[in-house]
Amino acid sequence: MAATTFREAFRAGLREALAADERVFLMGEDVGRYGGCFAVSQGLLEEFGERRVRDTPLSESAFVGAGIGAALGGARPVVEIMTVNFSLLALDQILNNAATLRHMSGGQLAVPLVVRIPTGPGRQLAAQHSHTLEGLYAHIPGLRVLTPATLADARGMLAPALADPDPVLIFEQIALYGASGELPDDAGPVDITGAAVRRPGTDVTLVAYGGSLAPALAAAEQLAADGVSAEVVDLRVLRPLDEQAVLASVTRTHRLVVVDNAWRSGSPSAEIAARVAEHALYELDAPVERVCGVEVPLPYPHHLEEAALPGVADVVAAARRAVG
Amino acid sequence: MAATTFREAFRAGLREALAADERVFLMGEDVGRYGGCFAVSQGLLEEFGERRVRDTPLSESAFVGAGIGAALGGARPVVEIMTVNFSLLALDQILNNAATLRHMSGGQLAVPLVVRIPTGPGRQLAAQHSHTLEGLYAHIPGLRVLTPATLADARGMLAPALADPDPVLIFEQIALYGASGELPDDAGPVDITGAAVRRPGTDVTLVAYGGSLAPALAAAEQLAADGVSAEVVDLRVLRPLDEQAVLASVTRTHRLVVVDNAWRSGSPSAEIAARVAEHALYELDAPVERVCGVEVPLPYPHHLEEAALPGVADVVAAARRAVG
Amino acid sequence: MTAGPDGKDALELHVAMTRIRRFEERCVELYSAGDIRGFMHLCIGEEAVAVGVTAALTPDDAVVSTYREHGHALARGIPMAALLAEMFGRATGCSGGRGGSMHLFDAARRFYGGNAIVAGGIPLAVGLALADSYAARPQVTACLFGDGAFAEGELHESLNLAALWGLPMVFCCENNRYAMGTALARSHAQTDLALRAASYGVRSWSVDGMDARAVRDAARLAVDTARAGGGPCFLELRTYRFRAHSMYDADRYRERAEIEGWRDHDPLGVLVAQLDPDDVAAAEADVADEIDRAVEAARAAPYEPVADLTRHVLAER
Amino acid sequence: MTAGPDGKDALELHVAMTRIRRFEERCVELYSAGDIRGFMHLCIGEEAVAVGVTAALTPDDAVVSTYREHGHALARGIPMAALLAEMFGRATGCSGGRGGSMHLFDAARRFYGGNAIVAGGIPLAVGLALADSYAARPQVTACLFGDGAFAEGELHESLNLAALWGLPMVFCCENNRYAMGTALARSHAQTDLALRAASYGVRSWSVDGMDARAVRDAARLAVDTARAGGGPCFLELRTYRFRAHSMYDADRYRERAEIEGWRDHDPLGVLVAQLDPDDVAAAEADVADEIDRAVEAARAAPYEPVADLTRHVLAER
Ligand SMILES: Cc1ncc(C[n+]2csc(CCOP(=O)(O)OP(=O)(O)O)c2C)c(N)n1
Ligand SMILES: Cc1ncc(C[n+]2csc(CCOP(=O)(O)OP(=O)(O)O)c2C)c(N)n1
Ligand SMILES: [Mg+2]
Ligand SMILES: [Mg+2]
Repeated sequence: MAATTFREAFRAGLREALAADERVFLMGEDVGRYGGCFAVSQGLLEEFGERRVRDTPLSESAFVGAGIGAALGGARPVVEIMTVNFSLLALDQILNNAATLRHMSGGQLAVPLVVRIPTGPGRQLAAQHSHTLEGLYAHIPGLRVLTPATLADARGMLAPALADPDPVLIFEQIALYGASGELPDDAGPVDITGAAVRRPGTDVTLVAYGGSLAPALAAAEQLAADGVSAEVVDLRVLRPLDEQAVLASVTRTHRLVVVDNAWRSGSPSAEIAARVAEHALYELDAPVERVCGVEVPLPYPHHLEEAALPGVADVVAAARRAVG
Repeated sequence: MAATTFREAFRAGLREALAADERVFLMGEDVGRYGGCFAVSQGLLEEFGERRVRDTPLSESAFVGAGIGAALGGARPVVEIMTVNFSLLALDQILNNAATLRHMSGGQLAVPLVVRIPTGPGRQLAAQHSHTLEGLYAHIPGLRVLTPATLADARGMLAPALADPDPVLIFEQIALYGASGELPDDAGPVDITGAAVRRPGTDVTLVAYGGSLAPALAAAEQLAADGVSAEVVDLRVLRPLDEQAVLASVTRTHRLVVVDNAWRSGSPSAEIAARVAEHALYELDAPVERVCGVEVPLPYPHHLEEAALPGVADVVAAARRAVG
Repeated sequence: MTAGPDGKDALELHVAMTRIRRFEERCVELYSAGDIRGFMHLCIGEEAVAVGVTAALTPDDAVVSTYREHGHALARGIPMAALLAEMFGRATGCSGGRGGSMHLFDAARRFYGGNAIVAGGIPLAVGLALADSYAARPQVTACLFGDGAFAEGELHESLNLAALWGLPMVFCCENNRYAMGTALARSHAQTDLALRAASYGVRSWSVDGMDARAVRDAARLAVDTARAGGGPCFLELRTYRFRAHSMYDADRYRERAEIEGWRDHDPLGVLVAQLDPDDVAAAEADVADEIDRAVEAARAAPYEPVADLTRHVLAER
Repeated sequence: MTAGPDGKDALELHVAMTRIRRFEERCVELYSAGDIRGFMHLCIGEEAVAVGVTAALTPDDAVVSTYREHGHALARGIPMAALLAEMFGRATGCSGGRGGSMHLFDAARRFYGGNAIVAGGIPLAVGLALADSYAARPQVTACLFGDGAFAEGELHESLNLAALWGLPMVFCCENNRYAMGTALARSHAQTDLALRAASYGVRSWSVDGMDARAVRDAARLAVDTARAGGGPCFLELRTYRFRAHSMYDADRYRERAEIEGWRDHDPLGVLVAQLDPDDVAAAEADVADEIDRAVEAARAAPYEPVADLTRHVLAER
C-alpha cells in the first residue's frame, strides 16, 4: 500500500503501457515537453523519448483522426484530448470513423484506439471549461466509455482498454487528479465491463459515475449516520451500460437516486432512470430521484458554480425523499 | 387548402422570412445554385439574389460560426447544415458559442440565429448519412430545439424561430421532404414552445417526435382497429421540453410508449421515461416501453435498415404489452 | 500505334479505365432498376486519376478514399463482383453488404474506404502513414479527396501534421472543379490548390488529371519521394466529372458547353488513339463479360440475415 | 526626448501599455490571495499588440479576443473596475460576474469576448464582419488569436471564407512563439505564418509586435484596407510572453536565456527611452491609483444571488 494521487495512478498506468508494448505511444497537446496540462504525463517524454510521447499541434480533429488511422495501421495509440471541452472538435472523427469503421467494413477493420479525456468541472473554470459530456459519447454504438472514479480504476483501466480491439474512451476527472488515497503496490488491470457496488446498503440505491461518485459516497456516509442505509453503485462503464447491476441494486433497495454532474436533460441519469422504469418498475417504492447539474452553462463565481453542481446535501435530501 | 409537400412547406416559410425582413439571409452548402441538397431552397437564389441566398464552401465550423457572429452583429441568418451528419463539425461553435454567449456575457449578448438541419434516415444512405442526433443538441442549455413533423409545423416554425432572441435549431426530416398533404392557404406561424396531442386517446400514450411521429400515428390507427385507444403526443420541441404535456397524457392513460428513431441509450426517449419515473410514477399501470433505433450504425441494405428502425409493428407490439 | 516501352503500359491503363467506365455505366442501369440504392456517385471522366494513382502504389501501400470511390476500388484490385455485391447490399460484398456504394473496404488490399464525410478520411490517412513511419515500414498511404474537401479544416490540420512529422503519404486532390453544385472559384478565394498546399512545406504538383500516364508519373514521383523519407507530397489532379454529382442531381449549375469541352479530354479518348483497335475491342469484350458475371453473381448472392443486425458493432468476444 | 507629432502618440501608447502591465502585475497578487480564481492568462510582454491594434479601431469597430485578453479589454476601453470586478466574480463585472478572466465582454464597446476555445472566436469574427458587409456598414472586425490557433482547422476555414467574400476584418495573430509548452516550430511545418495566410489571397504582413507604434501603423494600414473594401488582412504580430502560459504553468519548456533575450525588447522599454521621465512617472502614479480604486471597488461589489443562477440561459420572456 502506498499513498497515491489519481494523477500518479494514471501516470503509472501510462508508464506501464508504454513499457509493455512497443506499439503503444501517447500523443496529444502538450503531453511531452509541458508534461501534460494536468501533469499526468510528466516525465514520460524524458523516459520514453519523442517517438513514444508526441506533442501535437492544436488540431484535435486531425490528431484524433490520426490516432484512428494509426490504430488501423497496427499501432496502439493513446490519444489525449486535453479536456472534454475541446473534444467536440474531434467528435466527427470519433463517431463517424472510430465508432463506425468496424461496422461499415463488415467487421474487417478494428480500431484499437484509446482516447484519454480529462473531464468535469475544475475550480471556477467557467462555462467553456467545465463540461461534463461523457453522456454524449455514451450514446454512440461502437465505443466503450469508461469513467474511472477510484484510484484502482485510474491505475488499472488503461491496460484492458489497450487490449480491447475497439475504441475506448477513458474520462478522467480533472477535479480528482490531486486527490489521494491508498493503492496496493501490486495494483493492476481491472475489469472494464461492469459496474461496482462501492458501498452496500439496503434502503436506497445511489447510482453515480466519474465526478458524482464522491458526493454519492459522502451522502451515503451522512445518511448512515441518520440510520438510512444507502447502496452506492459506481457505473464505471457508461457504454455498454451494465444495466443488470443497477436493476439488481434497485431490486434490493426499491428506491433510486441518480447523481450526475451533467446537465439533467438527456444526461446518463436519464438512461438509468429509463432502464429502471422499463425493467424494474414494480420494484420501485418511490419515484426516481435525479440529482444533476443545473441546466446552465457553468458560471465562474464559486457560489454559483457550487449551486449548479450536485452537492452532498442535495443527494442526502433526494435520498430522504425517496425513503419517505 | 392546397396539396403541399414538406419540401414546399419549408420553402414557403423560407420565402416568407426572406421577403419579410431584410436582415434575414440564408446560407449553407449548395443552398443557392444547386437549389439545396434536397431542393428545399430551389428558386430562392433566383428570387432573392446572391446577397440573401449564399452558397458557402465546405466549412461547417466556419459558416455556422459566421452565422453566430452575424446574428451578434444584427443580422438574422438562417444557416443550413446540409445534414445532421455533418453538424458534428460545427458542434463546438453551437455549444460553446451560440448556446453560451448570452450566459458568459451576463446577458449582454443575444444570438438570434436559426440553424436548419435535415436529419434522420433517408433511403439506404448507410451509417454515416442516416443519423438521428437531435437528442444530442437537446442536451444543451441555451438552445431551442424544434422537430417539425407536420406540414403546419414545417410551414410555420421558421417565423417564430427567427423572432426568438436565442439560437433555434430546426431539425427537418429528410424522409418527409417528399411527403404531401393538405395545408390551409393561410397557414402561418405556429407555437414553438409546447408539445401537441396529435390524436387523443385513453388507453396508452405514444410519445414521438420528428421521424417517429408517422409510425406512432400509424400504430395508433392499427391499435384503434383492435379497440385500443392510443393518445399520440408529438413533442415538437425537444428543448426546453414540454414535460407537462407528457405527464398530463400519462395521467390520463397510465401507460407510456416512447418512439424514437435515435439509438436507444441516451436518446430523448430516455429523458421522457425519466421525467415520468420522477413525476408521474404512481400514474403508471405498466412499465415504460421504448421503441427505439437499434444500437448499430445504420446498415445499407434495405432489410437491415428497416430492422434497425422503429416500425409500426414494433410500436403496436409495445403498446399491446403496455395495455397488458 | 504506340511504339516504345509505354505501349503495354498504355494498354494496361486503358483497360483499367475501361473497366471503371463500363462498370459505372452499368451501375446507372442497375440503379434505375432499383438494384443499387442510396447515394451513388460516379467517377466517369475521372478514371485517369484512379488508375494513375493506384498504378504508383505497391500492394503494401494504403489507400484512403471518398464516397466517389468505385474507380479507386476497382483500380486497387477489389474484385468487381465483391464491389457490385456490396452495392447490391449482399453478404458477399466487399464490406459484407453493410456499406453500400459509399463504403467500400478491403482490409487485405489496404483499401480503407469509402468515407462519406467530406475530408473525414484525411486524418485517417495521416494516421496510417504515422503507423508506417512509427514502425519504420517502407509503406506509403495515398489519400484521395475532392476540391471541396480542401475547404474543410481537417485538410489544413492534416497537411500541417503530416508535414510537421514528415509522414509518408500523398495527398491526392481530385480537383473536378465542383463540390456538388458549387464551382471551385465560388468556394475558394485562392483556386491554385497546389500553391496552397505548398504553403505547408509540402511538395506539391498540379497535374493533368485527364491523362492517366501523367497522373501515374506524377504519382510515382510523389510516392517515391514520400517512401524515401521526403515527407508528404501533394498532387492536384485536374479532372472533371462528366456526370452529375450523384443520382439525385439535376446538374443545373453547369453549362452544357463546359461539359462538352471537357469531353474532348476524355481520359479514355486520350489513350485510345494510341492503341491497337483490336486490343481495345478485346478489352471491351473482356470487360463486358466481367461485368455480366459480376451482375449475375451479385443478383444470386445472399443477404445477411436480420438476426445478424447487431454484429460488427463491437468485436465479438 | 521625442520630437515631432509622434511624441504625444508615444506617450499615449506607453500609458496604455503601462495600465495593462501594472494591472496584470497586481492580478498576480490578487490571484495568490485567492481573490481571482480559475484560469488566468497574462499578456505581460505582449502589451504592444493590445494597444497597437485597438489604436487603429474606431468605437464602431468590433473586437474578438481570446482567454488572454485583459490587455485587449483594457485597451478597448472596458473600465478597469468592471474588468477586475469580473475577475472577482462580482455582479458589477463586465460580464456580470459570470465569465471571469477568460470571458470578458462589453456589448457597448463591441468587445465580443473572451473565448476559451482556441480559435473558437475566429468564425465569430468572420460573422461580425459579414453582418457589417451585409448591412453595408463601414465597420471592421479585429480578431485576435495566437500562433497555436493557427493550427486549428477553423483558422483555415475562416481565412478562406473571409477572403472569398471580401469581408472587412483583420486577422491579428499574436505570435508569441509558444502554444502552452509547444514551440512554434514544434507545431507548424511552415513557421512563416504571414506566408501561409497570404496563400488564401489575404494581404498579410509580419510586424514587430514588441513595438507599439509599428503595430499601430500596420494595424491602421490593415484596418483601412479592410474598411475600404480591400477584403480581409492578416497581421502576424511577433511578440513574446514574459510570464508562464497560465498561473498553473511551471514554464519548464523555455530557456531562461531566451526569456531574458526578449526582455531586451520589452514594449514598455522600447518607448520609455523616448519619453519625458516626468510624464512617465505621472502616468505610473495615475495607473497605480486607478488600480487601487479598481481593487477597492471589486472587493466591495456584490455577488449575484444564488437565486439568479438560471438567468441568462435563454432570454427572459
Ligand atoms: C462534411 C460534409 N459536408 C457536406 C457533405 C455533403 N457533400 C457530399 S459530397 C459534397 C461535395 C464534395 O465535393 P468534392 O470534395 O469536390 O468532391 P467531388 O464530389 O467533387 O468528388 C458535399 C457537399 C458531406 N458529405 N460531408
Ligand atoms: C480547442 C482548444 N484546444 C486546446 C485548448 C487548451 N489551450 C488553451 S490555451 C492553449 C495554447 C494556445 O496557444 P496560442 O494560440 O499560441 O495562444 P497563447 O496562449 O500563446 O496566447 C491551449 C492548448 C483550448 N483552450 N482549446
Ligand atoms: Mg469536386
Ligand atoms: Mg502563442
